[in-house]
Amino acid sequence: MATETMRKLTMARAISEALAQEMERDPRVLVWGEDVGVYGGIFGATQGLYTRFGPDRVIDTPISESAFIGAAIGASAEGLRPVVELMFVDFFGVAMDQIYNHLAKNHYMSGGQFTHPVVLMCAVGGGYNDAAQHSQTLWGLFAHVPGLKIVVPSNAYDAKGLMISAIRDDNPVMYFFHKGLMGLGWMPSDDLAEVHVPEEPYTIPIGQANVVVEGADISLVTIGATVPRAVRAARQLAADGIRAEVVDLRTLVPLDKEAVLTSVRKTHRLVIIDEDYRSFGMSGEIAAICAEEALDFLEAPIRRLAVPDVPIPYARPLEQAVYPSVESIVQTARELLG
Amino acid sequence: MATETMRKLTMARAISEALAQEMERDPRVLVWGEDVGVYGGIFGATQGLYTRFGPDRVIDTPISESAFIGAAIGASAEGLRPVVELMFVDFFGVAMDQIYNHLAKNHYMSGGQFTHPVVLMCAVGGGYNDAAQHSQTLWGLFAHVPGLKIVVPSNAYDAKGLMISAIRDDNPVMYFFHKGLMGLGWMPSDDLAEVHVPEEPYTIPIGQANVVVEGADISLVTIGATVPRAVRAARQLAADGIRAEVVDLRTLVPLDKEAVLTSVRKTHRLVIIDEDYRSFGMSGEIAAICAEEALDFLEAPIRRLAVPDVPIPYARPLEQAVYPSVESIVQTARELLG
Amino acid sequence: MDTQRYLSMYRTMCLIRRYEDRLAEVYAEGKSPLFNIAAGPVPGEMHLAAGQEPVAVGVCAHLRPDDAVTAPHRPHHIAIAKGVDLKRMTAEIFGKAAGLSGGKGGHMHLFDAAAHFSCSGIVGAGFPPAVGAALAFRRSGSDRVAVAFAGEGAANQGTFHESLNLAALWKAPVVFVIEDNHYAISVPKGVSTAIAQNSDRAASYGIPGTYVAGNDVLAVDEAAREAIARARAGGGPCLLEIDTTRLYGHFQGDPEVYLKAGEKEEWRRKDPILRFERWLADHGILDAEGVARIRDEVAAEVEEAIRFAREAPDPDPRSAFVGVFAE
Amino acid sequence: MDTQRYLSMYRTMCLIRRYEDRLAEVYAEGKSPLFNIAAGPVPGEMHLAAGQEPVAVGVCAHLRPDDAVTAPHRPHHIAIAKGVDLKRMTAEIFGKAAGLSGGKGGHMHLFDAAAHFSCSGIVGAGFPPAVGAALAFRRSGSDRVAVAFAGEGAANQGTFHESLNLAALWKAPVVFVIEDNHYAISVPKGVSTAIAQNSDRAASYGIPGTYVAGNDVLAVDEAAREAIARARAGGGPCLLEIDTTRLYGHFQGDPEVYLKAGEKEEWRRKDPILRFERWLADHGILDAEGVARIRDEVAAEVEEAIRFAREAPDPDPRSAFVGVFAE
Ligand SMILES: Cc1ncc(C[n+]2csc(CCOP(=O)(O)OP(=O)(O)O)c2C)c(N)n1
Ligand SMILES: Cc1ncc(C[n+]2csc(CCOP(=O)(O)OP(=O)(O)O)c2C)c(N)n1
Ligand SMILES: [Mg+2]
Ligand SMILES: [Mg+2]
Repeated sequence: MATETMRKLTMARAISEALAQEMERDPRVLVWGEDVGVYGGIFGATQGLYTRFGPDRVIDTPISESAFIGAAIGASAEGLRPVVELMFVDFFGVAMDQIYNHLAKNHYMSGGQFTHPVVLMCAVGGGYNDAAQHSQTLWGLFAHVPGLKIVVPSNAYDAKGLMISAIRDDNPVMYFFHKGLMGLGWMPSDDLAEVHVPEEPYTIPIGQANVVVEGADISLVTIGATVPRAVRAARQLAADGIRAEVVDLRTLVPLDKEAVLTSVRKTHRLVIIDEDYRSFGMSGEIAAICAEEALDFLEAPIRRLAVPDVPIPYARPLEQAVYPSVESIVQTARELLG
Repeated sequence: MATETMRKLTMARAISEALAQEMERDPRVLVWGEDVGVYGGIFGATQGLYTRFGPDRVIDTPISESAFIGAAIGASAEGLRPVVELMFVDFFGVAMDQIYNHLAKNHYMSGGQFTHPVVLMCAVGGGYNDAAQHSQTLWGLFAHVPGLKIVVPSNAYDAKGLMISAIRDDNPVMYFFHKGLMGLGWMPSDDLAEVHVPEEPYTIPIGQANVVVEGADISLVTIGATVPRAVRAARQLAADGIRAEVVDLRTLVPLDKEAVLTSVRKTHRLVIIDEDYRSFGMSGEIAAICAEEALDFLEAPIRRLAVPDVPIPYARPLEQAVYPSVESIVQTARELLG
Repeated sequence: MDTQRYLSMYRTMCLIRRYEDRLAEVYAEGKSPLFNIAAGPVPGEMHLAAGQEPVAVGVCAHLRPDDAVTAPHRPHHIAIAKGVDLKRMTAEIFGKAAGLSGGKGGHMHLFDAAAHFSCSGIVGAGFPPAVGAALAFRRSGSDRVAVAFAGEGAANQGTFHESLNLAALWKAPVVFVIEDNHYAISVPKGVSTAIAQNSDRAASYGIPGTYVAGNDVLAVDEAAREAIARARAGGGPCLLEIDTTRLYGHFQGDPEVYLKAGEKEEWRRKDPILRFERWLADHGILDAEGVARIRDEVAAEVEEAIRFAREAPDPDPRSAFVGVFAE
Repeated sequence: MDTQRYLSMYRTMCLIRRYEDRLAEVYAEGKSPLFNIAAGPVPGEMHLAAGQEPVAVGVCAHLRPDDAVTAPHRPHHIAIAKGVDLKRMTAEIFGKAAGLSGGKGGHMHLFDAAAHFSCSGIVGAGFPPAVGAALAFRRSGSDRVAVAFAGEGAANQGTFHESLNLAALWKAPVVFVIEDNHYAISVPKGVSTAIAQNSDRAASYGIPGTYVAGNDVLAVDEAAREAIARARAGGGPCLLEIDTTRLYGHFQGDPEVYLKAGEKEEWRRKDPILRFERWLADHGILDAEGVARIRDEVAAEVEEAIRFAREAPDPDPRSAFVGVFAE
């Protein structure tokens, strides 16, 4: 248990600390991307690294995502362990071929000869009205194509441990940090994400979900910034006597199926909450797994809360209407139990 | 009913006929892409068009997919109705930003001011050992992002009607033709795809599934080249006295949910067959819809047959191991009813 | 000398400047004491173009309403110079129902079909659509042209290369305009671009390329006149790179730690509006009274737009769920 | 004159030619009477590089095993010249367990870690990884270099532009080699490329660019010597474009309707191997007997590789399901 004197960090600090410690430990770790140097990363993920490690290891790139992400393929094949920042996940479309056809597939296509220890980190999510091209999460899309591990921390503790694991992993890992959890000061951030973070390096296994609230009546399965929202919803539901269980998936690939199934077999009711688009994505996959392997346990239809297949609109009332909220989680859970 | 003398066409011919008829009818319709001119399209989709309409309307492009797909955005905004070929869907990664962030979103982002009547057609699928970068279907990924209609014909009749609908649609339509259905001569093609095609232009509504085999015992829901495979499976199952229903979705966006639900509510059993990657895609979405809206009708767990989240391997025995086959459909259906 | 033309250009520059300065203030509302990007009447990122007026005004002075323009994430100056409706644009930036897109687009996604103006928040994304619009114009036999605006950082995106090559092959009437404000967020041009001037890259496509130095609206006017006339006359695409400066940060809230000492002050000293004002005075086109009148006029126009936007109703939340597809 | 070097280059050219000619035959097995791409011992697409030997051999003559190479969809000549294991490469093309990738990769996805050789079926995709490999080399303080090979069609892909710019900024020891065989499938260079020579595009990145005419291995040898020496010595990247010809279709089964009359015959007449053979004879380096001996040797080597591949066992189907991630 964290004591009063235990150090809390924002998620941004936890990430940059993880990077600094790994760079210290392993000279093969380099960071590159747009504005990762002097600026410290638009979302602060690389804060302090440039001063500490200099321009040879923390490299500002041109706006050439295909080239600098693709460069990580050759660099990792030849001994480096790059951490590359794609500033917003929304920009993936200019570089997707290098990501999904090469970085992700080369290990398999080469029969295991080539490995690509690359972390591709990017900001996801909305909540501050950055509209259709700067507010997406899109993790379902990356989880759909084989060869990429997908990591989405929901708090600073996980952020550090998962980043260290990602860097030490010999596979390409996409590391999604949610802007609304980073604790940036200039952007709203859920304070549930700012938690105790040990100073020393530690790892969290990639592929292990975390039951953040235990409960027996209904499972709330989610990831990223909707984890704290689900926790708040669970607290509200507790006031009604509804014991909701909150499962933080933490990683989508590998997916901790057993954690989901265990929870659903216990609670018999499932709400999936996803900040990505609703259709053909994460929420469908989780539902399908339960329909395959826990059908007889389900006592109510599965419910999904996700962005309703529209581009993220700009205006505040419109944006708020499309994201899952504490209220919509509470209401959906009540309906399912009602 | 088709008579003996009724004309059958290959799917490739049906597509090029649809294009020719629409180009005849509407001078705003242009075709561009790599090798669509003299060559007639690598998969014959534009055969004969160059001779008939000349280089001003059938335009060979450089290997610059972002530029020539993005050009369709501006061209359609200014009155043209381009049909653009992306040779293989596998190449989408070099042009995805233009597709999903602009072509797909501009209508919404502009509050309806801009419309983009663009057909983006591409070849999908494997079965001839073209390996990891030339054998994918990837439709789940495009269906995940809002703003693109997704069309996947399973036979020549549908191919023509859906192409004409796609061209006349004021929205961006991704039109996926499966290489293994095109009737190309130089590549194996399922002869169930070569059917009667009327000479005159006709449309098929985008968003309407087709029950190609009726049955009461189990639903086989699928799309594209696995439709004929499901039909063959249904025939084999019929010999065992199992009446399988085969639902050809025909389009993924809009998705004909009701057709799926109606079938499942009748048969109480569901196998989803998908040539795309298994996880976070079409098969999950269909399963989720049933878990949401037909849970009480399901008498057995949902089953999914799809590419098991590996890149498509090259060697014949490996490739065959990853695609859904008639045998695997039959076997899965038997298991579910066993 | 076409006095009216110069006055009109000056007026548009003043309008842009006033707009950006006022938007900076409006944007700051509700965001203090601690800057909070999500708060206030205008949330989200805000990229202002004060200082870059010569580019937008010098180029758009040669455009007609039926010419097409694609603009990047920093779009206001171009939108205004292209004749986008100021009230509806402002309402859009405020996220209101009366906005150009009913509040769905926002500051980086301004669309005005009437002005043939569109926008993208993705760097380098405006090049290909401009080529396509130009193809449509050429095919229709008209003399309409398309102009793609983008920053110097955007010229290292693959779309730049692909689009210039395609435009050259298609002899498309499109002018590519690179606004060289020396930085892409924090990254100076020398770190992003292997040569000094993107205009030299025109040679890779066999098209003319011109660098316009000095952030000088008259120089831009000259260069754009030639470029656009050539495109209209069927002479095909060309590339202009225009030296300019941004007087605000990359976005509002930018700590600007990356600037060299004195750089910003130098840009301010060389304010292109003040220089143009002096030139107009020197040529007897405008006196102090004229300056004051124009500044008052544009201030009123901006206030009216802001008032319109402030008072406009919020969009119905349900409108978020519709409009993905045209019926 | 380094006789042994020239003989070795000649021998590699002969090996490549023999390989491609025999592969054309093997590929045709089981595919008649009607050509069926999925049938026979080698299914899938097949892009042969006969005629393009000067590029691969002239460049790779200057490479060491520890230098990295990225190759495109037409990779055999480059793989052979780079020293990829011929038997295991052939087994891979046959889809066998003994193949480089155990049959998972195939003809367009040849990988040989020992030879630092990799491959992609996506046009233009090899540029960025080569820049990254070169960065790793520069950082490690070694004098290793990377070479990215691609067709002239690939030079219009955005990755070309982005990668050359990045390589120039990073002073990465990478040589970009464009094989100009005049066609991208059916599209002639003039329809895909707005200028005559991609090598002129080097100026856009402030790096040297050289066009090597004549599909002449000696000229390639010269140009590559300089380019690679410069990169090794810390002189940064450069661009070579090399005139060449492909003697087969784009892929096997290509109807080649797009070729100009007599074009193929002309290419055949100017066969680069025969020309080099004549040069070697003229310089007293090789006589008819030597030619015969080398041709026999390479024929035997190719047959051995094909026999190895034919006789190798199929992969276990279950191997398809593993190996996505490294443990
Ligand atoms: C493809 C893509 N990459 C990165 C970004 C993030 N980004 C937004 S503006 C910007 C800098 C653009 O620089 P420049 O093109 O010079 O335009 P300026 O901001 O200076 O006007 C960057 C990197 C983006 N929006 N799109
Ligand atoms: C991004 C991408 N677009 C299109 C293709 C299809 N394609 C394969 S090879 C080829 C032509 C390549 O031409 P070039 O680069 O000149 O190489 P060559 O085949 O002449 O050796 C095309 C268009 C592809 N593989 N990848
Ligand atoms: Mg700039
Ligand atoms: Mg070529």
